[in-house]
Amino acid sequence: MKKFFSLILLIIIVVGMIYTIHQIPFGKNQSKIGKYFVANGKDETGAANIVTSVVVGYRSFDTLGEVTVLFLAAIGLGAILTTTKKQNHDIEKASLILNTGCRFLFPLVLLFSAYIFIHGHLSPGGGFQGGAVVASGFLLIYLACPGKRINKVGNTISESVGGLIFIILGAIGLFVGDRYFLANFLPKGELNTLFSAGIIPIIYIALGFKVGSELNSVIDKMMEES
Amino acid sequence: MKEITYINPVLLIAVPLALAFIIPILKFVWEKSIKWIPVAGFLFDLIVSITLIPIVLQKNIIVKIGGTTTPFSINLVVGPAGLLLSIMISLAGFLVAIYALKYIQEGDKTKYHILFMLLLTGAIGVVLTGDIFNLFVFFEVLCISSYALVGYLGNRAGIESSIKYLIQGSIGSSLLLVGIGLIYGQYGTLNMADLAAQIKTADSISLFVPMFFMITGLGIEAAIFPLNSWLPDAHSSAPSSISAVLSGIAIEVGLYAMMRILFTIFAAESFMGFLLFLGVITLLIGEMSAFSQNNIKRMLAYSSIGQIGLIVFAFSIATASGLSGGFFQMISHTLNKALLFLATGFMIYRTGSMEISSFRGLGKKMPLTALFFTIGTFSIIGLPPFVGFASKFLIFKAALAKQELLFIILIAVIILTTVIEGAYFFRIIQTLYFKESDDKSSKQESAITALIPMFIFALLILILGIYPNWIMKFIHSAASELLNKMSYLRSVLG
Amino acid sequence: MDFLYNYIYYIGAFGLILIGLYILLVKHNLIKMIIGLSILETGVNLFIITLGYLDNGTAPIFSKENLESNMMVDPVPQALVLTAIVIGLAVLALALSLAIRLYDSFKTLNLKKIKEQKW
Amino acid sequence: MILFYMMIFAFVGAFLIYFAGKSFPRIKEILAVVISFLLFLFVALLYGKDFQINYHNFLGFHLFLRINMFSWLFALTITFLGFLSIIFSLSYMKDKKNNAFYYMNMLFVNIAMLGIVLAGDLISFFIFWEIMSWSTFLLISYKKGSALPASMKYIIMSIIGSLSMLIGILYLYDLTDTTIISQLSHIIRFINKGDVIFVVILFSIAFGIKNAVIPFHNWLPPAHSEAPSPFSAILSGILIKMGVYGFLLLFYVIIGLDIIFHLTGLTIVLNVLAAITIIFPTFLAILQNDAKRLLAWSTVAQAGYIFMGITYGTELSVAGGIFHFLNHAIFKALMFLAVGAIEYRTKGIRDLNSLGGFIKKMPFTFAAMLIGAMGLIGLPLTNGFVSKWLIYKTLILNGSPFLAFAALIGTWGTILYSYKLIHNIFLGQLPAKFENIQKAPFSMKMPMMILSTIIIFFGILPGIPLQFINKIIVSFGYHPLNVSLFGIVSDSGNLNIINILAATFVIGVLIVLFFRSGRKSVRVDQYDNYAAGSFIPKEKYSYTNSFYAPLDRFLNSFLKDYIDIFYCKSAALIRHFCNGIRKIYTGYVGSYVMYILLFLAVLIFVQLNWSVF
Repeated sequence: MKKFFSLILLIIIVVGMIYTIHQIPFGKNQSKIGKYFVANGKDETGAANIVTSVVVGYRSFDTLGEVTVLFLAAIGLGAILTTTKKQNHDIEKASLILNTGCRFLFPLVLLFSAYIFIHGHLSPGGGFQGGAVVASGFLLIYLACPGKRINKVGNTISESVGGLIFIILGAIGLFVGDRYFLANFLPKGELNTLFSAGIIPIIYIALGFKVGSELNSVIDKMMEES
Repeated sequence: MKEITYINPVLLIAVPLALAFIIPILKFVWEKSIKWIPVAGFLFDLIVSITLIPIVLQKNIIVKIGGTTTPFSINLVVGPAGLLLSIMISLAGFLVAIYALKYIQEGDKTKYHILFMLLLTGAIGVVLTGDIFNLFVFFEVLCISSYALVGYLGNRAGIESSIKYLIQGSIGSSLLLVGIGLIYGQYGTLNMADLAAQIKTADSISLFVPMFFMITGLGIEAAIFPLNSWLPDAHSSAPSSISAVLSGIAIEVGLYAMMRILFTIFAAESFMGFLLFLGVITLLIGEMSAFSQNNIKRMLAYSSIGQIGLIVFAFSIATASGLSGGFFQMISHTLNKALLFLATGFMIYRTGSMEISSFRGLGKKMPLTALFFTIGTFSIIGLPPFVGFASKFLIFKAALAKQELLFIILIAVIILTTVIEGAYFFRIIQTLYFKESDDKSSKQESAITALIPMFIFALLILILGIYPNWIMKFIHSAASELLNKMSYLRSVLG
Repeated sequence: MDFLYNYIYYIGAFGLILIGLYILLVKHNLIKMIIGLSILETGVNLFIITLGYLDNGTAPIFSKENLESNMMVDPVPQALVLTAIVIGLAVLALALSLAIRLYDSFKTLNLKKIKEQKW
Repeated sequence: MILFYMMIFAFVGAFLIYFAGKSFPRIKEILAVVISFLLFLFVALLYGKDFQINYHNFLGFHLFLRINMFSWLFALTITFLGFLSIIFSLSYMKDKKNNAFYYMNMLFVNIAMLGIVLAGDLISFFIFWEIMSWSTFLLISYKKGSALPASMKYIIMSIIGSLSMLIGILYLYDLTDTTIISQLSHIIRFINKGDVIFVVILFSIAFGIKNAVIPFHNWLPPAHSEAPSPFSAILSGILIKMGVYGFLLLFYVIIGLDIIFHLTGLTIVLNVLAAITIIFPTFLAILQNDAKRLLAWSTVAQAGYIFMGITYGTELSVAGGIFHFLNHAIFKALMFLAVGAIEYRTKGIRDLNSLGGFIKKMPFTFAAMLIGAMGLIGLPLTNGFVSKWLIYKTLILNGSPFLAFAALIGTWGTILYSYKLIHNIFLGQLPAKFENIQKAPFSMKMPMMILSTIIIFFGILPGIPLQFINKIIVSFGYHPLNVSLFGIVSDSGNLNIINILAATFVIGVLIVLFFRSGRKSVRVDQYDNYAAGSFIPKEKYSYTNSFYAPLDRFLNSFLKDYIDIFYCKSAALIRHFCNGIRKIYTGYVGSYVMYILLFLAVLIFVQLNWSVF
């Protein structure tokens, strides 16, 4: 009975959505702001990847909030999990092959992640994706070498400094050029080269570090629990 | 025209964020200073917000972020309404941060302070932003930090409430996101003013459906009647300083966001009649549920639901005076409920129990705390000369000015709820002062750092209760800004 | 058939949203509910991405010279979804940590049995 | 601005008492007496003034304080009784801890009442009204224990009343665009009758609750009996008369004679209510065994007389009503103080069945109580006689025999319960445990003495207060009464106290002579009598036990406070209902999710099908 009732409710909701969707032709037009970004993005921000120019350029304030959310998740997770009693599990050691393989892969993963977030303004990718890859590298180590832990101080510092660089870069924008927050005050450079798009790559690098270390601390906390 | 120079309001958000990011480093360098960081941050916000008042009263400040062209980059719109909320948030944040200096003893204190700062920073972001997706992001900052803070103490109640809150809150934000998506798909823009310019008034189903989604999503945080089940659990299980902020700020920010969307984007006049009833029902349910509570924090939480209902009612009158009443009630509720929760926090701390019956004789043991609690109580019931009277007075006046039978009936219901409210609040006063306690231990006044913020709240309640005119000009312009869609459009789009 | 072809993404997105909400409505187990939340979020994200789709469009990256800007898909939904995913991740992490604590305290994850906070 | 400064001074003084009480305990009592006396002096000096001042601007409303003859008389009564009861409190509250709180609230109540009568606009009227409500609440609760439910009842009724008044004020404001009383009285005639009746009903709820008109009386008996006695005096003497003031203000100042008495249905209803308020509480008073509860019911009944006077609407009745307000304030305060003195000496015993024989131990208190009771009954040569005479006269003259009869029944009942009160406390046999009881202290005697004197003084020279009252009713638009120093001259019959005085004197001489002749009788001990050899327990001779037992048995079966029972039942019902409502928060998160989706689905469904929004 309850399931039936639930289904009816959900169907009503979806019917409402379908009625609205009728107003939106599928796959036909670009939106108003989308058109503008595609047309002007590369000139205004200097980033070849328009998604990046939106994420770190036009809507970088969203990104600031997003970083904050991630930061919050790490902090909140820590706050919630601090008060548990630590249980000592005997974790079975991983096999030699896994162990060695992971150690071998780890620097490569980090290198790859660095590539992703440094080239965020040129190709698909960016700070978040790169950060996720960083974290996956650390996750490998955690899984393969029980007992190894990240350097918490270093992790915290990179977490904080990453965020601070973002805000400080934004705040510098208040004093130079057009005087608005998160203004792209550095020279745009030549399109499609590494040193282009002003502050975007710098922010993305900072974000890469920040996201990576935040995910690391999440993983670290979770691993401590298990 | 000469350009007015002002401090960029984006600092209201950026500075607390930067401070929050610094805190983890400070932990290694100078741990003692951490608890002062929120105090400093919100003091800064308070000062900046107040200095902005005269400028904002003349015209809205439009702050561009990440780009210069208006509908394409995010902007902050600092109007009187947003600034009013921002002042309230920073004031409450500042005082509650002082309170927390001594109050927070358990758990990971560093993380508490970070979460607390981000909670209120998210709130400031929500009230100042002029972009619906940005609103969603800051709303999430607010929500996620409150999920974490509700479970901060790590006790059974806290964890249980937190997870329930999280489930409901996440559904809310998903619904909000669907609403934003539906709007974006139709109009191809996310800027509120740009949307408002394209939507003259909500008339077709394709507008109503996203509106319903957004109302439901924001309504969960704003604790409107069927959506508020998380509130009593969360507010009663969080540490009291957080309950003060959640009750005093978070739900009002949710309500503000909802009203901003309803009035500015959709201009849904026809929907207001429904909200009128919803407000009164919320009020009724909240007060009735509070009536027979024995747990004081749960009672206060239910009372918050009631107050929110009253604010919704006031806003839904949809006249300038109704909106003024709503804003005034917001201010008064922030002051009252924050004061009540802060006082309750130390009373619980000293007695070790949340049962009202265990507060017997606290009027003698904690005279000042009990006095402040009494002031908050009187104010929330709406007795003169406290600020709650002024706000209820304005709401009644606005409702009666409509001169319709419907409003007289609704006001009769509101009177009934006030009577119920009086009944349970006066019961606590009697318990505090006129019942003998069992143990004869000596005075145990709250810590001085807790008394100072309580004193300031109580003072504000009294002063604003006697001289409400001092803020009326500001409130009027806030109300007319929220009500007048066209002036908002003109100020943003030029 | 044409209908299905035109609306397949919407159907998928709505289906995911529906499934997520349905799980949240009828399941009692916290982990299942968290999975439901995840599915719901995925559905919403898919829905938003779909909004930006352009028939035969290309990725909005000027990796080569002379790319037609009006043949590129809308970059905005992608940016929004990037944010939404991160937020979803944050919520998920928090939810899981709370689930761990909840299990520590109550020794069960069945939310029907965890009803201390009521009335 | 003098009025404003006076109020500020009083408020600051009240706070000063509280904080002085913390550090210098002796000062607070002196301060309280001095402040209340100064208030009395200020008000007395304001005699004959007529002006109003704008002292504050509250949310766009200009707030006024105003004084004229009408408010002066009330203000004087308030400050005078306030002063006396604070003096009385000096010894009554001496060994109570935390009495700074008591004095502060006592002053708050007095100031608030002063504010009510001095208010020149309805908003400040309301503000002071509410301040009075909550400070009264704190004072009633002061004695803890069973006082708590009593004060709860009071404050709930009070909130209902004051909120309906607020709605009335704002409704009136929407109609007239002003809240200033002097302007309202001009504008009100342009409003249609339906609105006027609506406003009158809303205000009547508020004033009726304060004035304890049936069916709003139920808070009064418990509140009066549980409050500290000096405060009961104020409560009964003047606080509930704020309702009277409100009615006078509403009917005669704001709405005006020529409108209010064209709403005939309304006045008839009010008159009948007044008659009911006279009869039933009187008989309920007879049944009471708690001295203060008896007085409390008596207060309800007497408030009925006043209400009858002011709603009947002839110049005689209005004058009688106002005069009876003044008199009742004096003699009821006196009686409460006397009971308070007994209570103070017996350490809190007010049960009429266990007292008795105090005439020897506390003769002064007896005399005071006797004079008070005489005034209450309305015996000649006391002030109560004159005011009741005015009310009866007008009822009979204007052809309302039923109302007159009701008033008469009320008086009979008054005699019964007054006698019960005096007999059970002072006459009869002294219980053994009270052998060592002492006389009332001076600070209690002094207020009682002053009040008794005034009762006799006004009883012999009713012309003095009636002159003031005359000015008030002239300001209402009536013809002045023809008042001489000793009485009233009217075309339908004169009242001249001189004649009564002479008659009383003659009777008194006769009585003295009669008793002189009977002096030869022998006094015997109470137990020195014949009982046919059987042992009679002492209690048999205690006449105070179940006084009026047959009447009691007769009335008890069908004279209950049904209205109070009704209120309590409905309160319990509401409580039950509230308890049910909160069960929607089931604790199971699945149902919460269901609520959310239900809300969304219903909104969409309704809009899809009917497009209501």
